[in-house]
Amino acid sequence: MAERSVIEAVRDGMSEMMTADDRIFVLGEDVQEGGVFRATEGFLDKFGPQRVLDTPLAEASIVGVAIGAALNGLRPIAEIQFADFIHPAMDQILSEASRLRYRSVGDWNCPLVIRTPWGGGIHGALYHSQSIESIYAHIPGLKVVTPAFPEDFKGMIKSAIEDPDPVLFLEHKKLYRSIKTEVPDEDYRTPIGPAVVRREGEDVTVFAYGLMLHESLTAAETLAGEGISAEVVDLRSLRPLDKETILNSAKKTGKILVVYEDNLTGGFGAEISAIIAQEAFEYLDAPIVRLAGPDIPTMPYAPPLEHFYMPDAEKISAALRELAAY
Amino acid sequence: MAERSVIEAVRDGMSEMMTADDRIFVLGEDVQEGGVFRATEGFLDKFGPQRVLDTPLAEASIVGVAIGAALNGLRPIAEIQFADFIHPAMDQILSEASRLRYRSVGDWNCPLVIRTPWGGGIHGALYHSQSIESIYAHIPGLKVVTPAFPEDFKGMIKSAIEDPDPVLFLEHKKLYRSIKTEVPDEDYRTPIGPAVVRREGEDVTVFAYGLMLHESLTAAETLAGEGISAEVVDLRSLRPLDKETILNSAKKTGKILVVYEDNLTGGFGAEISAIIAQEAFEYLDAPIVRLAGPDIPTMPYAPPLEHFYMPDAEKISAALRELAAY
Amino acid sequence: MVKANERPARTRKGGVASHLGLENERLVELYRTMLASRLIQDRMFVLQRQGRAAFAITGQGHEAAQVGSAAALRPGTDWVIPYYRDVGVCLTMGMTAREIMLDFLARAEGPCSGGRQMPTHWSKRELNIVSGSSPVGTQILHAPGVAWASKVRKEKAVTAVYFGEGATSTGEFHEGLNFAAIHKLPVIFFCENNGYAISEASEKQMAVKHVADRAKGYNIEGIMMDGNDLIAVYQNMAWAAEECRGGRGPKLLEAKTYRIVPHSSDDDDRRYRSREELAEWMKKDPIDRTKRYLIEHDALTEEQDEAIRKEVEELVREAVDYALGQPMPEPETALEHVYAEEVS
Amino acid sequence: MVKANERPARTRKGGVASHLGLENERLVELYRTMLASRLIQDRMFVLQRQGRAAFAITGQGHEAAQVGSAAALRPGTDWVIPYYRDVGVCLTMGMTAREIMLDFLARAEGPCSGGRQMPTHWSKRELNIVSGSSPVGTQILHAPGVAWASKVRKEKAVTAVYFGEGATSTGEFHEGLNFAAIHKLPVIFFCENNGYAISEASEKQMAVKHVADRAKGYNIEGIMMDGNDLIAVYQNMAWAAEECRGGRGPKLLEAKTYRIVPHSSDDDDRRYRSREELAEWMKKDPIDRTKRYLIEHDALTEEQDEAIRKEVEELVREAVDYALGQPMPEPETALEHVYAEEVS
Ligand SMILES: Cc1ncc(C[n+]2csc(CCOP(=O)(O)OP(=O)(O)O)c2C)c(N)n1
Ligand SMILES: Cc1ncc(C[n+]2csc(CCOP(=O)(O)OP(=O)(O)O)c2C)c(N)n1
Ligand SMILES: [Mg+2]
Ligand SMILES: [Mg+2]
Repeated sequence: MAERSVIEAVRDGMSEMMTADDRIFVLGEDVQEGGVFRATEGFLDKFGPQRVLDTPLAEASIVGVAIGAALNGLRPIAEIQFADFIHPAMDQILSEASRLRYRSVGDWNCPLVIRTPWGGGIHGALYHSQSIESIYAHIPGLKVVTPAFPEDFKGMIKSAIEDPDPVLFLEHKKLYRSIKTEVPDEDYRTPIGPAVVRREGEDVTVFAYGLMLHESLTAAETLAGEGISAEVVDLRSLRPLDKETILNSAKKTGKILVVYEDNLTGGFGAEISAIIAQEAFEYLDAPIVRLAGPDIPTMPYAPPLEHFYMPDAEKISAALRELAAY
Repeated sequence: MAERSVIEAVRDGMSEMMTADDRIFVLGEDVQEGGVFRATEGFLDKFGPQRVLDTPLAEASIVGVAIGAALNGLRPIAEIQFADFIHPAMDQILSEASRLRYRSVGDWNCPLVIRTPWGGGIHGALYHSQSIESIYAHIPGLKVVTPAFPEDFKGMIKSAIEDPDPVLFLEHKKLYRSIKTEVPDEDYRTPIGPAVVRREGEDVTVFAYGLMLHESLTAAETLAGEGISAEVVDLRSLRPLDKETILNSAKKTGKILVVYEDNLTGGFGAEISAIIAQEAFEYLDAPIVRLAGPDIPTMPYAPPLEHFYMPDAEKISAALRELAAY
Repeated sequence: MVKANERPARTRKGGVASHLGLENERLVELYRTMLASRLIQDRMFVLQRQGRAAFAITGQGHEAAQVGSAAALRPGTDWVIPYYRDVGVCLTMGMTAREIMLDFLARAEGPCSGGRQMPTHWSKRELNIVSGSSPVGTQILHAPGVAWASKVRKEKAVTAVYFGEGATSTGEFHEGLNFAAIHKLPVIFFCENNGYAISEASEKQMAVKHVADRAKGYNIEGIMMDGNDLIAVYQNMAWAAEECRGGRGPKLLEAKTYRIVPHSSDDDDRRYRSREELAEWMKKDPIDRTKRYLIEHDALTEEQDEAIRKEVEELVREAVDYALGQPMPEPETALEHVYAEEVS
Repeated sequence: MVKANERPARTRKGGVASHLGLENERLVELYRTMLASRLIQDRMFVLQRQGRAAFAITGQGHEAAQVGSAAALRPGTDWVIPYYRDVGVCLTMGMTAREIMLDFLARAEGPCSGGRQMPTHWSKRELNIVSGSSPVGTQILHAPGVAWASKVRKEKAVTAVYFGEGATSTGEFHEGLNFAAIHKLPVIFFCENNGYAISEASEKQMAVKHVADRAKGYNIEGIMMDGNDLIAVYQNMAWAAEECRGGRGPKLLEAKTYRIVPHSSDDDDRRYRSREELAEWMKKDPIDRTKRYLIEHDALTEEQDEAIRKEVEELVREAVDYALGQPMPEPETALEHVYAEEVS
């Protein structure tokens, strides 16, 4: 086992897969020079310009061309430089990639990975901080993952590349260099689908993913010192969603906090609440609480505003205390 | 009071506003010849080609150009021919129209109406049937309305045109000609925001909008004959959302059915469930049930498949019976 | 209005033996395909009016453009990305009348979508016919992707993507041509310019006179042709395909034509175009024109034509009867094929 | 590489009196604005390195293109839709150094966004400077909309929209030019072609040699110019503005230039371009070049230049000091201005 940062884990995962299978290639803006977050650093030398393809500045074409290549036998990994810039590719992702299998009754399929850095807390302001998972996790035919640990980033990027269907691979950019943990040496996969209980607890459950997962773990640690036992579930795959793990934990503690960084209203956490309110209702001991970003354009730049926006360990701890006391 | 169909109500509303204020103009594909659903029938003769602007086939530009015109003093009503084709304009709606006020701290604003026919049940198949409200009702800075009755269509299109902020005006296309009810003669407005209780009931509440509102009313009528009293709330404005009316009704009956036509997972109904599960928890007598379309690309063409997809009065009645018996 | 393009040096003078590589037999075969295309589509409208189909969108009038262009491609080797009007393209590439009718009538057995998509939303993997959707223009971006894969594997496959002139207004058109041009990909961008996008005349879509003029912004060749001239279309397409195979792609081809039917079964074209204009174009009907050409060049007799018509009519009748006898998909099958295996 | 454009018949020979409508005084004023632009941006990088700003994205090297073009517009009458590099455009249109520094330092008082947006995301309604975002290309679609409104009201306002050459790859570029061309709108599409989109050289964005060539696809004029030549830029822009006012718009203008700094404070440009290339372009620095021109034409002396520099340095120092003394926005103000009035 070696320590790896998130960005290293993504890079290693792609590099190992590309070494083993020359159908795999990356395309996107500035990928040849390594990419703005250095995810493809060294790839040009290792794999050459045909497998590390610098595209024009046109996101719809990045995804659209990747779809075409996937239909003709390649395994594209499309990089969208920031999740905030994926919107022009929405039509290609929703109308095309996610529906090719369905609309051809399985005759075609679209094995495509779209990687993109999302999330805030890095002074990225309105257009370098967005959460996009609620939009995409709503789309049948697409898979959406939001890992939080280097081990999962590496294991899930490999699963995503091997997946016969399109996968939106969301990388929280604040984790890239701030989280560095052990990653197995062998060639492993982390399956897309299962959630994982990161911390067992008895009194209350926190559901989170991405950066918020880490904030939740910090909060749970704080609360442990106060005699409150919080279970923390890592929703690392939003679509497919692991209802079983969610419901088991909800039933176990009966008190639920759903944390997400996106704007509150219509965020993906609403789905978690709704599932629990329908399927674990009898087990609930308290209202299902959501803690999320306020309903303002995500997210302003000046540090006081950004800090105001971001849910964090402190706010999570406060919400947990209130829930525990309910 | 005169009887008006939904499409007539929309047309009358626009026409009356355009007659009164020559800053208002419509733009979109085929609007000069009246539009594929005839919303602008007769407008070319009445208002001339500068106020009834046929655009190139390019949805991003329809919205983008409308934004520019709004910034320079006009009052555009952009028509997107089908909601399914709005995706290329996503970036303009989310990144531009909805954020202009916020990002300029109120210096700019963007008074823009985007009208588009949504929803299924008309053999429109995968690309002429989509529900798009969950994507857009999630966006701070945008308003999203989903009227169900001619009176509201007319009153809300007028409010939308006068609104200083961008409004996505969703017209369920199956209602265009199938619903014909009385519309006041005078020049009235229906405010954007308030929900309305369409039918009072005691045992259970149904929350719905668009076509599903009508299916829910039919179901409630059926159940009344069975001694079950269902309250039906018309969520005609999804953003802003009338939490007060929602919570009041939820608290009153304690049994909730949320109905929507969109795919279940991540649909806007999840937000309704989540709000109730957090803010009316103590009043609940049963799990919060959602009835929605299955998680498949919306929606297949062949009648057996389309029928399988669509929630309807029958399915709603069944769900209500179960809830009432809980 | 239509200036024949001069580019391919060969001309079509000189009689049957030199139809630019098209032997008499092949020409008659293409004529037969055009006829099949026409009759299938006419029948679609009838079926729609009879209430047997909810919707029809067809391309009567485009037959020379479609059949002539697809005839220059190699089925199963080259790739086609058609749009909704392309009955003639798909027939030429090997789809059968039966298959087309199965999909038109939303039958479970239909190879394109088994009743999931609207009619004439083509797909057949075996034939390298890429599945299409309804949003105009999205398919244009798939072409450089498909061609990129061919190029990377050093295959000599050509990718032809079809669309109307309205589609050239989309961002996708620009991004697709730009990408293909930068990488010199073997893509033929084939525009069936019928002068209208639903009700909008092409002057509302572009300030250039010809779609072919748009090629200049990408430093590629744009070729305009009489889209109702089967041989001219074939000639230009064969040239473009050769160019692509030789690494000198992409090309933008524009076939000027006209749809002699409304936009779709939902459309009333009298709202936006005159009956006189329609009548003018009816005189240029590509089926009649091809027939006249074949007869003039002794490639066809009236009797043979009669026989072909009968045969094609029979083919279409059989296809419709067969399809009508097949079941629509079972309701629960709606849940299948969202993912490779179902996930929760 | 850069060929000066010949279109405007006037030439710049003949000395100071005929700087194509630019009097000496005005020329010196523009030089002063270029200098202010440069010093402001240099200072931004310093402030960023000092940790006083999280991010900086600037356009040193683009000053002639920006100031020369904006100088041909009428502040408050014409409209500008700048992109992030356009310090020089905004200064010329009337924004002050103080205002720019307030926004750069995310101060509540900043007129562009009061600390909500990243630095250099321009906006000031009073000056007809439209608020901009970060996604490349979206602003291009606003230009025909703004111009449409001017045209409808029969105002003679020109709308100038700015962007880099990378932005010409976007669908928005195509749709924006297409729309403007169809309606002959008074829009100047002004491309600051600095040869790179972050690390990507322009050959990765287009198969044409010049952005100006893209104009051909819209049947509008595309003009290429030496973007480091203040007077050439002014000349072309003044001509384009006149054309627009006369109903002969839109125009696509391309100013060939170079950013002599990395893409942003996050970028290391040594990864993708040689120091030799940079050094070559340093020799063509538009500030030095303008100064030389002015001195050669007796419009400026070394002493006057010294005085101007001092004055501008003082201006920038004052602006920074002032801005640093102002507060950042209060946390709760983050909730304001989502809608006209707050809604639940
Ligand atoms: C993105 C999008 N916008 C609008 C439509 C509705 N629509 C369907 S076909 C059509 C016109 C297409 O015109 P053209 O590209 O010229 O092809 P033609 O139908 O004339 O063959 C329109 C506007 C659509 N399908 N997709
Ligand atoms: C839609 C979008 N994609 C990617 C980016 C990231 N990005 C910011 S600037 C830039 C390069 C822009 O190049 P160009 O248009 O030539 O302008 P320049 O920066 O060279 O002045 C990129 C890729 C973005 N802001 N928006
Ligand atoms: Mg057409
Ligand atoms: Mg550039």
